[in-house]
Amino acid sequence: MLNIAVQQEDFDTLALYRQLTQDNIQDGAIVTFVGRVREFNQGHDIKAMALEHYPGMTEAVLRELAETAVERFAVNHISIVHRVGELRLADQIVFVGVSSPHRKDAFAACQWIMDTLKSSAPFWKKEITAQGTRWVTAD
Amino acid sequence: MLNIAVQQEDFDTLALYRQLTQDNIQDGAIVTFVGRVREFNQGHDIKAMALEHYPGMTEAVLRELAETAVERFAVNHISIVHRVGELRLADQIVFVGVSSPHRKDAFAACQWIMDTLKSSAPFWKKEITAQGTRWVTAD
Amino acid sequence: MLTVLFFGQLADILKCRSLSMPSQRITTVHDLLSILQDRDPKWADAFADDKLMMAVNQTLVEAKHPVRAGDEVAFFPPVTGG
Amino acid sequence: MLTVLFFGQLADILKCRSLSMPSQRITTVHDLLSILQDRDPKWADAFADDKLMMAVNQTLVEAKHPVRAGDEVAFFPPVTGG
Repeated sequence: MLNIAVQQEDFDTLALYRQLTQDNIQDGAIVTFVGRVREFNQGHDIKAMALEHYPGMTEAVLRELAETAVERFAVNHISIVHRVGELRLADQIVFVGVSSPHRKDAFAACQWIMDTLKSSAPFWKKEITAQGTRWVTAD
Repeated sequence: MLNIAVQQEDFDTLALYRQLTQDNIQDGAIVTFVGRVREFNQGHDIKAMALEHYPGMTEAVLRELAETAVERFAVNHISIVHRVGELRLADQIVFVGVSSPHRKDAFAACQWIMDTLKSSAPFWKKEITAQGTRWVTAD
Repeated sequence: MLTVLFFGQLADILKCRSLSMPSQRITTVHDLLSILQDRDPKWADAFADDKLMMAVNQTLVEAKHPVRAGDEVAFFPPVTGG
Repeated sequence: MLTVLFFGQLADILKCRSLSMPSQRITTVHDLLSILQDRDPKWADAFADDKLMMAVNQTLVEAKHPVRAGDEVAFFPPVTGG
């Protein structure tokens, strides 16, 4: 099962976790990552954040990430959900969950998806601070 | 926040996730691991599993794991829950969740805790198969 | 014709999110970049950034990648999602 | 006196989960191991396993670790939790 979604609305972590595990008796290891808007990004006091994306390409890149992860690691189910639009402090931004028969593959696949998403999925963050808005620059 | 529990009853993944993130605006990265009873362990058809432990030492080892992880990695909150007693196919066995300002620390800490738990926390699994019971041997 | 898209800070700098242009004389993304840079000094600066990312038909590519009539070509700063 | 505990398959093999014994003549876990091995051939075999893990007062130790009156000493096979 590959679940890919790009959406404005918040996601339900428990529902996504259940989707990975229900009717799944082959996978003993489930690793999830959730990224959230945190207090200090690059030294600025964040009030809110706006996430722009490239509609169409975003979904295609996330789907290809999931398909490649299934080839590279012993993982059976993958769920990737990324939000766009305006987000506030502590809001959830991204969910990546994987299930595998093996702990090491579950960790490796989840981390590889996040690392690759960060460098190749077409999202851009703009921070809204007391001083105005500014685009976040890549590391 | 360090949350450590050894218990017979099932755990609520969403409640544990919320405990890691509520009132927590410093940590943008949350990684969780859930281990479950899976269909085939060491080639046997599992009906159920019994988990024995060393009461007292178990809790002490898990607490020390969490304390060491806080020193070794940039993580702020850690939750470790491990079940004991009889478990059935697809039941949850263990939850490890960590929150960090940094994605890499969150992944590294969660994986380190699981690896070290596997080699040092005093739990022993007995498999109940159609052929009888057998102790699981370490890798 | 080509559809050309800009995202993130690049769109803000150019004050442009998309444009259509004839595909004659353009065989690679690099050719398209040269034409965009010739529009005015601000565009020249914006496209001189060697960290700029580019995609043809929604797949990341290098500047040497071929471009054909009907393609959707996008330019954007390094991505910052996740 | 010492409290001595056994877990997992080791407890099944020994048919014993715990025992109390005098701490005289015992200064290390290794001394205790020798006494346990001398009980009977089955015990000798069980404690000859070099993968056996041991703990004093609920902390993992090596066989050379000191043992004192009142200590809780535990022996068990490699752990298989998680």
